Amino acid sequence: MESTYRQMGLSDMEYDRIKSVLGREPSLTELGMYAVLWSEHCAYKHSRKLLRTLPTTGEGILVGPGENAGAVEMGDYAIVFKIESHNHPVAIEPFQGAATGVGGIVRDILAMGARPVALLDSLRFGDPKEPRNKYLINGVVAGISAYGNAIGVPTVGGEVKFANAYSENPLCNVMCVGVVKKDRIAKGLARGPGNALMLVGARTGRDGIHGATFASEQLDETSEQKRPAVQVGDPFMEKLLIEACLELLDTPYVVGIQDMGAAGITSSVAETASRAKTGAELYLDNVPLRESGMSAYEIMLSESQERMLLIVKQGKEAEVAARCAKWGLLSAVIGRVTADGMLRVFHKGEKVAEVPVTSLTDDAPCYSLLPAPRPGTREEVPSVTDPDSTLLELLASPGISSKQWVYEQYDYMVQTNTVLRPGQDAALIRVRGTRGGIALSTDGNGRLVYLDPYEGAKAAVAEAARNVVCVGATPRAITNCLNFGNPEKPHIAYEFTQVVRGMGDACRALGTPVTGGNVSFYNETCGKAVYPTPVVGMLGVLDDILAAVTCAFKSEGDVVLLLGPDRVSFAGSELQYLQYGAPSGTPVPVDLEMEVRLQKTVLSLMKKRLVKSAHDLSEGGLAVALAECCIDQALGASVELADDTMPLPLSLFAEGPSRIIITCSPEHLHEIRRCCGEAGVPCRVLGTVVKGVLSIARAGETCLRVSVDHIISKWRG
Amino acid sequence: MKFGVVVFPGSNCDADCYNAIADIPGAQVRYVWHKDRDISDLDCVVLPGGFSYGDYLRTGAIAALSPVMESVADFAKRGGLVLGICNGFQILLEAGLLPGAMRRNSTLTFICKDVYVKVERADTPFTSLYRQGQVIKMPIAHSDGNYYADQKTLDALETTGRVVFRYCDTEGLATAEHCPNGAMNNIAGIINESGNVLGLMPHPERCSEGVLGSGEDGRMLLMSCIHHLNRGR
Amino acid sequence: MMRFRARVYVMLKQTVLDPQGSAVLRALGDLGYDGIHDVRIGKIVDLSVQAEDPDEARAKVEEIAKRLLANPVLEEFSVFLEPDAAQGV
Amino acid sequence: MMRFRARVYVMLKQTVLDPQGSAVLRALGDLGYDGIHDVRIGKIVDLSVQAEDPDEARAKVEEIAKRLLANPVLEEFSVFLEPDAAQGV
Ligand SMILES: Nc1ncnc2c1ncn2[C@@H]1O[C@H](COP(=O)(O)OP(=O)(O)O)[C@@H](O)[C@H]1O
Ligand SMILES: [Mg+2]
Repeated sequence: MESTYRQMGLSDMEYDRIKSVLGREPSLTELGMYAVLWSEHCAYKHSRKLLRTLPTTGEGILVGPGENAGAVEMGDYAIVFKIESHNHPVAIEPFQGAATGVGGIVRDILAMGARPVALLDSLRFGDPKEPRNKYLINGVVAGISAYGNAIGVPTVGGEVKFANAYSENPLCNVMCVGVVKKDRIAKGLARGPGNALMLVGARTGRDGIHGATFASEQLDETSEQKRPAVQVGDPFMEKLLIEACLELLDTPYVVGIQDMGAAGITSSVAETASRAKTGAELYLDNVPLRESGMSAYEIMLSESQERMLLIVKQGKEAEVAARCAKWGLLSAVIGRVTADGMLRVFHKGEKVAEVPVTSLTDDAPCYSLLPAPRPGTREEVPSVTDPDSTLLELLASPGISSKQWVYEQYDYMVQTNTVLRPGQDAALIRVRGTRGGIALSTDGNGRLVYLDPYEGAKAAVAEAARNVVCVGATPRAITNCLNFGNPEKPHIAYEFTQVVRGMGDACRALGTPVTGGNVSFYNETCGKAVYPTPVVGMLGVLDDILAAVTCAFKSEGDVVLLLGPDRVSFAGSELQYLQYGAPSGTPVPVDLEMEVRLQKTVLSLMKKRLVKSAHDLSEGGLAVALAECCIDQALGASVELADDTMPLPLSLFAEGPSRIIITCSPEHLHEIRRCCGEAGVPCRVLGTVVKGVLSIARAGETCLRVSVDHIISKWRG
Repeated sequence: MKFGVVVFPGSNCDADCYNAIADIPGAQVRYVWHKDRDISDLDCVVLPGGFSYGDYLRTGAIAALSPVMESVADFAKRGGLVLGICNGFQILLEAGLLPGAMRRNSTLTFICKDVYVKVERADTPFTSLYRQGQVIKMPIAHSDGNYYADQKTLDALETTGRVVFRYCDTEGLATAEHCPNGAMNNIAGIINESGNVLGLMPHPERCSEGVLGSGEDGRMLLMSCIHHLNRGR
Repeated sequence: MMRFRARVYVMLKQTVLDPQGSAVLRALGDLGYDGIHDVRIGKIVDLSVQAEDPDEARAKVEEIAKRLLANPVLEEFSVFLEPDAAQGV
Repeated sequence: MMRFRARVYVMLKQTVLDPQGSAVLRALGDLGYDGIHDVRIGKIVDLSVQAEDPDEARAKVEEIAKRLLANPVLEEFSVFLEPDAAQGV
């Protein structure tokens, strides 16, 4: 037994705990059930305590963490959204790993009764010039493309960033957004003893057994042998599931619904029964199987994709089966809800498991972290001899250059709601039945977080919110995916602790509660961890899609303004990374009060229709941001920097938070200045929009001058 | 003026087509389930884009054998208007209602972007509101739009003027460089001999509303159908 | 009734340019393999079929191949058959 | 140097789900074909390869199959070889 439970990833202490819950030795099936539900992936053993410190409630938050996804109110509708990682599967098989990552998060949204309306993908890879990384990148993008496109959910945004720290451990986080009438939100509840537990969708095979524990382990040489854990996605089946489940949720037959993600039948049944404070009986002989001779253990732990659990009113099973059949889907009654709080499993005439439901879902141990910071680094200062070529080099760098080669492979238009497509600061999709829309952005700069986890996490939230503001939307709530190394190591524990604290502080200040998310630990290979990478998925709301703003300069003669403070640094910047290959120094902290003032001010200027374009400053600093504004309409700008004491390279290429470039008609300049003055937001006129060239001067002397054509061709690559 | 939008398992532009049509004054529209055979109430059948049967085996191959396609073939024979968009075009090819076949894009990737196409024929029921030679913008979104036909078929298409849309640049020049997917002769859309069955890869329903950022050139195609049908009454 | 294993090969006609095959050829060049030519990619469909005898089985599979598995505009197919030893029905 | 025709069969491992095969199986059922089971779809890669002798040719093709044509995580392959009569080099 000892070697068995250890192989399943349980510690001696955890095993003792199971014995004391049951008052006896567990059967093999029971042991497997505890092993998956008590895995890091399912039980959040190392993160639970800290995650409880995040703000989760606020005006218009309909559903917070704990359900399958969070939900924010928008008129009569609920906007449902969540992000999830699929890092480990992607490292082993990029195409299928990414594809099944999309499938999984979509089913979470479906489990809320919502129609999935958008996907975003946040990706991190090592140097794209290395063949192995190239293979991973192409595979991941192709996998997302194949799955997302086929199910007819547009992939409207995301990010792709590169750093050596992700070379062995690529990150693949996928966010899904859904829309449902707010009085129709579905619940993952196994209500009503006697009601049927119906499994709908794919047959159950041996795939992914122990996927949940696998996701909680470090990758090492033996991961190769665990390869049968690789899952193949079937987007066609998923599309049928979406249509069938949405149709069924419109009937009175279905009282609860739950996706089958990690730990398959075990977790979906245990979670729904636990939430409803009921129990369940399962008859495994009824589960449609793909392979013969599967044991109870295998059936309970299978992670076969494209399956959903429906809790169906007793007596209505046939109606539900008929609807499923109409969509060409298998369905089966695999159990019943009971009242006694036990989960009993029968197979081949035998009772193979009998455990208290809540012991699976609530009794997993919770571990404290032992944080200790790592020593700081001395800032390496990049050298800039020729600003023109530095700008062009930055524009051509993989982190900044156009991502069209990625998003062109995604159907970002299907469903005909995409108002702002990939390429803007945030994507914007209309919510049918309203005049409004939702803006979406994912952000998380691992380099900054690595240098200062607390400030880096604040910066991630602030940037995500700023991106959403730049298209004219009010930030409302976030979902997040926390990608870290092994939390049992003190410095990783420190990073994690600080990130959660920073994220919480920023979310409180910005009024964007955390409605859900996902933690992915053990992103390490041979002891080398990824940068701590919290990915923030921001949801913003816009009342009138016709008022949306884009980042491109609009007309010659418009005034270019820089809003926000002046503090910048090279620590963690794109240019520093380009020249030194690693981040160093101390990034500029985010002044959250300033950030809030800036965002509120920009939104109020937009409401008055004074803003013709807006773009936030991020990687590459002021010069890159200006260049990015030139691209879409092929318009340039003539900019005069204030004659300050800051070294020129810093002014041009260093990075700092809370800064946005806007343009306006000259006649509105006065009003904008007045509003900014009143709000206490620094506002500087940089220059004017001109034809054909971006030029930057200081003290009357031109220090950078590049044609827009040149900018575009370098950036497009 | 009644349109029917066929729903195959895996169709995913069915609702988009439905909405774009319903937005046009005077147009009625309903869904048609792939197992239904009665389409006698319809004036125009739309086979929408998407991934019918997951694009498994070959795009459109399985859908082409569904019950509704027998009715669609009869309907077409009797002169009814049939419009196949993207996967719908692929289904028409597989069903033999239009000649040729689709191969994987020459890039081997899915491509989603706005492209320019030239209206080669403005005298069809689907294009009468365009100008002959007009260059319009429409989005494409597919992996298999690399049109193929043997030389004889291709010659026949060209000499009888059945190429209706051709990929081109903003000036209408149809060079290989402006062919996104490798399609022979830059073919983006063709019509059958009797001029009532059109298949095209670009998505008119995605450029029927300006707010979506791809212009409104596609709306004219849907309106042409209505115009044509109204004239027939 | 007996069960037969059938394997259907579906290849593009020689006259049809194969974009996937060309891409594989290019990739092989990039990987440094020389002396490779004429790469063409096709499909295999394996299936079990129940029938009274091999002739019936073959006829059934050929019909399926013609109707569904291969597109005559682009492709040609061939059918191979063997009795499924394991599973007489 | 001689030229050989090689044919590589790439099939999903038996334990791996084949969504395409399952969908084709369902479709065949809908079309009224019964008695069909276990549809699985794979790939054929045909290529010509130059080598001194059959052993070298086979080794070359096996390497290519391993590196590029098949994904060892999901698929398995087999290689068949014959001298390319038409084209001794
Ligand atoms: N993986 C991706 N999928 C979809 N869109 C992407 C992806 N990567 C980048 N984009 C899009 O490209 C644009 C630029 O991305 P990025 O440089 O990360 O923006 P920002 O710095 O403003 O956050 C954004 O509109 C983003 O949505
Ligand atoms: Mg941005």
